[in-house]
Amino acid sequence: MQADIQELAKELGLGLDLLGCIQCGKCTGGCPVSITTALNVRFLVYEALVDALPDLGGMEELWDCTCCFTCVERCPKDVRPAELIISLRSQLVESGKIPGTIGDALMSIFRQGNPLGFAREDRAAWAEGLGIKSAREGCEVLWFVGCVPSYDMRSQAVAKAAAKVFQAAGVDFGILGTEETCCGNEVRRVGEMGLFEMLVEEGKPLLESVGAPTMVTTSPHCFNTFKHEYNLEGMEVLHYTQFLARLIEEGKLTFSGKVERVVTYHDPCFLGKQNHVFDEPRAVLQAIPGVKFVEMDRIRERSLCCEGGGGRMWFEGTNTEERLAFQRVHEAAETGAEVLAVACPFCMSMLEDAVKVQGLEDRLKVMDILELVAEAM
Amino acid sequence: MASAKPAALVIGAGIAGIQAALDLADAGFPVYLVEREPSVGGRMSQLDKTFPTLDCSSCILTPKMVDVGQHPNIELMTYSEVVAVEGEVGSFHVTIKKKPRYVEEDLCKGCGACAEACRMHGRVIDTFNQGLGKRAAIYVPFPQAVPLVYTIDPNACIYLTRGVCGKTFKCKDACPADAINFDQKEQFVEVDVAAIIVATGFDLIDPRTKPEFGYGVYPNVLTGLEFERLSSASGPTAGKILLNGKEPKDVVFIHCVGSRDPHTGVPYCSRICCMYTAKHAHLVRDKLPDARITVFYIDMRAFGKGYEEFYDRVKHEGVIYRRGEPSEVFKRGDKLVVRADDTLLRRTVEVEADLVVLATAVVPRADTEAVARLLGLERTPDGFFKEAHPKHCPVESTRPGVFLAGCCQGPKDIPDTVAQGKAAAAAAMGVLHQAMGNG
Amino acid sequence: MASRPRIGVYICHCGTNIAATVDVEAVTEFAKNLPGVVIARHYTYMCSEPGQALIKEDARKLGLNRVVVASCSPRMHEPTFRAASQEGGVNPYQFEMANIREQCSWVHHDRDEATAKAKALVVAAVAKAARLEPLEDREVGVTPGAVVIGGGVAGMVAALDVAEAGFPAYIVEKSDHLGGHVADLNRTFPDLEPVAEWLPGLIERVQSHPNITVFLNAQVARVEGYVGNFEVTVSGSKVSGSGLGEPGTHSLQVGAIIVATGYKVFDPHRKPEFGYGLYPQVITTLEMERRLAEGDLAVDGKEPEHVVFIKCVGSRDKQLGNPYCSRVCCMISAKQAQLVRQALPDTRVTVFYIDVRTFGKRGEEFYDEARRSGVRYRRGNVSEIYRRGDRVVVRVEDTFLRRTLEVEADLVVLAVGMEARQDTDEIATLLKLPRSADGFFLEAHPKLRPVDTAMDGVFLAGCCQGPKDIPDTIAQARAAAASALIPLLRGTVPVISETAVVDPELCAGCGMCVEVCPFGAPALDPLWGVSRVNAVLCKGCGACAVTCPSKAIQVRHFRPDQILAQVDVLVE
Amino acid sequence: METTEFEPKIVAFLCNWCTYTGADLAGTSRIQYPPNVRIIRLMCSGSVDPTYVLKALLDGADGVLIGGCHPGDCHYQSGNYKARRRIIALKEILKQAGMEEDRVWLRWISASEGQRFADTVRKMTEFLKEKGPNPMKREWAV
Repeated sequence: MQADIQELAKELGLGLDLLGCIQCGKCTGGCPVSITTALNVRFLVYEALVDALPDLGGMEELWDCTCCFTCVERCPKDVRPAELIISLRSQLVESGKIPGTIGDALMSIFRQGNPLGFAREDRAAWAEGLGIKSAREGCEVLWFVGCVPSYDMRSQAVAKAAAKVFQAAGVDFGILGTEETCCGNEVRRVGEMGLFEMLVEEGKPLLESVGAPTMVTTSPHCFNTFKHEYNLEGMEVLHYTQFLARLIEEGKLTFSGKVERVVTYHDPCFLGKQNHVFDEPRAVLQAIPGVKFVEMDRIRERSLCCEGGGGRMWFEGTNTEERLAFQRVHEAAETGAEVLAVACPFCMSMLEDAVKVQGLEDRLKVMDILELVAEAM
Repeated sequence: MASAKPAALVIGAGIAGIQAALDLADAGFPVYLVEREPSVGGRMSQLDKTFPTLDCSSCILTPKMVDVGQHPNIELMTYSEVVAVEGEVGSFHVTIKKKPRYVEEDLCKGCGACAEACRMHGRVIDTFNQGLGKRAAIYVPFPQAVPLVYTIDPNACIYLTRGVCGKTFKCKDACPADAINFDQKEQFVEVDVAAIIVATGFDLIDPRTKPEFGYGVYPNVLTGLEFERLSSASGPTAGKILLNGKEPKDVVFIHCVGSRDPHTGVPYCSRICCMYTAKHAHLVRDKLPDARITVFYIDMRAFGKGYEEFYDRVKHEGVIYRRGEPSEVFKRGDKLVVRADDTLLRRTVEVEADLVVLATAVVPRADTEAVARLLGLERTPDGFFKEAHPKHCPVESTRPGVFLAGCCQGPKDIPDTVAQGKAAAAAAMGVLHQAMGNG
Repeated sequence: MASRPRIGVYICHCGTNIAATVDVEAVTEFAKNLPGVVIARHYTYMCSEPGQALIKEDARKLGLNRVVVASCSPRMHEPTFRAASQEGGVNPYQFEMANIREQCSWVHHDRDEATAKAKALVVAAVAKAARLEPLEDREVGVTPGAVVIGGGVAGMVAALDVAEAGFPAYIVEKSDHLGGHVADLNRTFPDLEPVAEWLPGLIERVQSHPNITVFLNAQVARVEGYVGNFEVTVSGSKVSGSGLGEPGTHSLQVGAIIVATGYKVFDPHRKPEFGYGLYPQVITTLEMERRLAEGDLAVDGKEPEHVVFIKCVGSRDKQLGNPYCSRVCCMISAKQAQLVRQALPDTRVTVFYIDVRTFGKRGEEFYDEARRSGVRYRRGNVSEIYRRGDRVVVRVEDTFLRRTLEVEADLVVLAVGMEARQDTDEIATLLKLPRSADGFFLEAHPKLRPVDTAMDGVFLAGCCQGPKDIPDTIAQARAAAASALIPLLRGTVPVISETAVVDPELCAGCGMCVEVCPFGAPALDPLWGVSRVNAVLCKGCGACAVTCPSKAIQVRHFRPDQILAQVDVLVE
Repeated sequence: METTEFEPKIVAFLCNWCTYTGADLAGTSRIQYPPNVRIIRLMCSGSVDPTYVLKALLDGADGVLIGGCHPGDCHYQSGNYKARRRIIALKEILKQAGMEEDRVWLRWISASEGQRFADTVRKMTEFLKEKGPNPMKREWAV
């Protein structure tokens, strides 16, 4: 029954407003995967409304949703359609009907505090010798590094760049080291509400105990969940692009070098569409001496999703056609940019793969904004 | 009447005519308000609640009805018809036929003893209640009627149809005021007016013209207006939604029955059905919290002030809106089945129902052609009276000095009808002003 | 002074509106034993003729001198029952109402609680009624004439009706010309009549009418007075036979004010997904009007192969705070789509819609004609627009096909909705006009008083009250004129009787009431040294009564003992 | 405990033009709220005499709500500003006399804010339930 699904969503703490839907299709029309997969969220809402939902078990396309929330952002009736998908996923999780790779990631988070299958003890290995203090010693800024930057080799470079930049700007910061545990943003979005609750229960007191007035995250995904779903007290949550923009404005971050390159920027969904942080990343890029900043066509509210969110890092998707990231790197290349700047570890991974597969390595390099900033120090 | 100024004639005392008459009378002009039914009030008096505020219809209408009955500048002529109009703008000469009520208006106290006594008590189809109840041959259409005077239905009264009613007139014996007078004859009254406002209202299409919906075959297929009476506190079930004494569990509403349908001769949109159906769905939800309510629609036309918001509210009350115009209604066991292509599901669905309510099209009154001839008016292809210009002269008719108010010009909801009634009054005020020699 | 109270109490069922939640019989029985109550009854509809007859008959037979009706809000039926009381020989001001519907049966579910509350409200009403004194109805003369704020179609039509009935009408238009938004249109639906064929004529009728004065580049600077006698100060230029006069200040004495300030066109920059302002191919319906008028539909010098219309831009949108339908966009799109087909028969035209709302007279037929002319209607709310080569791509789900499409187009027309004008705040403040939740001006009653406002003598015309097409605007403008003409034609208006009055025995002549009154009603009598109230100026707000240190000045009908009597019984 | 059963009595002085109409709108919109409030209609919030409020509190009201038009919207130009000044002064006096000034609420609620009216009554009822019965009752004082 429609009422049951609405009730379930409410219990899960989701703002889904199923009954407000007028079936206009704005959600599906904007859904990045609606052309390449069978997922049609507008139709799912309709099936839920008229009690015609089929057996969910066979609906593999439910895992195609990247949780970019374009549908939520655009729905004129504030229905929050993506949250229906999350509700339905939670039912599948309950009954154990989830793709194996997602199951593995969840198990790894439960056991090791990260989805990548690495050991908890190794979480801070990347930081050795960099002179980064433990947040436990007390700090102004708690830097939440995140799982991918902690373990993934490519992203570790970004983490190191961050450390360099923060230090240069004289920021009093610390990290949680091996105590740091997955934020659970994707956990919640794949519908594993129990595990997410557990992460919040353990994470919230840990983060608050640091006593830092500010937390800065490397990933927009961590930023999103901390900001909206942790209800952290006495702590302002910032994405690093916001933090850097502030440092630049306050004159604390200055550049001695130059980056003589043409750069374009890809808005991460969890930073842009979902949190409306559009200007700060651009301000940071434009502050870097030498950078010639160019824009692609589909930016800001109309940015194209890289398909890395909502659990898609761990699930290939049913898509048989071209990946959106492929399209995206061509768009970037067409602007004449040499660097496609990103501000999210997932975007980094998806877009860098795409550059390789599309044979654009000679023309286009994917770099995190942090790396460009570090290069100009 | 109190005033010596030039007078206006208003034909039809539904809300459009009532509003026009009150505005003219309040401005000091004498008004003849002619209504063919025994009471003023028109369609609005048959409604239960009104959208989107859910004000009860009689709560907001009754005081206006009382006002026209008591206004010193209004001469109210109910149970009367205009039979001739001569002259031109500024000096119309109008003949009005007063039909015999067989009850003296100034004697009747409206006590109802006659109806209790009538041999036909409980045996005559109650048209005000859309045939859902029975009344006597002597009746008032509804308890708040203005004037509260009984009328003998000449087609139902045993004496008037057969010339004899037992040994003695039961009604006459029962009347404490000695108001009943079978010797009444029709009377003709002639009046001079400077302007005329036509507010003759509308009819609803007979849903039997759409036989696929089974109206007239299945007693639990009702029209929207029948539903209003069923839901109304003053209706035959005292406001309880009961069919054969049972509460329906599954209720289905069907939009556009006849409307937007050149096939039935109604190519236009009836403008009110989307919203009154939303209101009906709300009323069912209010009275039967567990009912399963489905509305089949083609386009949801919630265009007025606060309407889209009301539609949103009704959806939040758990009313299921399905896009598709049902193709047929049939019976399966105890239940009706509504068969439709759900065009969003892209599947033909069968929805079971205990009650099906048809949102029937608003059509011109059956006698529109006769009235047009009588008043010298033209009609638009849809059959309604033609305005002088659809855009900038929406209340002027094609005959100078004759103005249009309300649904006789085309379907309208109540606020638009009231606005148009007032607009017609404003137009008439100009004519009346000129007629005072100020032109 | 006041006679011994003989009170009749009447409890209304309001069908089932009250009776379903409140035990009306229990309340009636309860009321019978209240002090001063001679009779208590309940009835289905107290506002009906038989309901009112109950009051009249009881009043005469039992010699009632006070009446209490417990039913709906006094804002609804106080005049009705005051009149009924008067006909029964009871002074209409010795009537009191208990609001047991809007403020009881409709807001509470629990029958016991609602009944208890209804009883309390009845006690309070009875307590107040017992202390009410008889008052006289009062009337004042009316200054003939009306000010119409706004010179669009609504304002002009309303002014003409006022003028035709023989009264001066003053149009105060903000811009430098009459005609409003309609002047920007090319042709109107559903007849496709060129605006140029009728609007200039209307403007000419207005400008040449001996009873109409037009002010351009003008604003209302100040409003004083009340229904029947307003003084409106206008700053702007008066139009006379010789043209536009010098800017200046004009003081207008009128009996009524019609507000016809119109609407604001939605700014599509607020829907960033459409790329308006970014892509030259994306325009609004208003810009399309101009292009159609100029016969120039080319984009980059080329005839468009595909023109797409997008509806509901800025309407039916909760996220933007515009939950309402703008009422005209479906017809405007149908019109423009047809005109494109006529002008460029080889051009494909697609309209994307959610619901087609062609409800007006000849509206559905017009929609039919649009489809027959080859305009393709597809159901789906466009989600975004982006560039592909020289063209733009419209990304949308066709909800019938159940497929997301990337439709290439050369011209995209956004059917922008209507919004309330925020620059009317000043007028709203001057006239004390409340707004409804959607931002448009609030009418006195959505059903039966669609052009009246909370302010007596101030009326609404056209889209300032909510979106409307031209015929509906004209009908409403004329309706506003009818409302304004009533006091003008009558020559008098009733004014409140519940004014302040001074007890000279108690008045110490301190003058605090004179200072506090915003209307200049009280003044110190130089001879006696006490305050006196000019009842014509007094509006009964009660500011003086609270301020008076010796409680010498009080407002009739809201005297302290009358209020405290209610407090007394309500907290018991 | 007695407090769980306690149903506070609220006396509301509402201005005719805004808040009273807003309360009516809550009714026509069928927005439910606790039945603890008893409304007295006045023409303007500026005519609420502090003695009315005191009398209500001393006679046993657990809370007093004064409702007026939003700043700038007063039907009588400035009555609501006068009310605000007066109620602030009254609350100050209550405080100094050791009485609970937070039992007196002044709120701006317009004619179109039916929901806000209902919410205000709900919040005030909950607040007073939490707070317990009014100790200033005359019976207690005498």
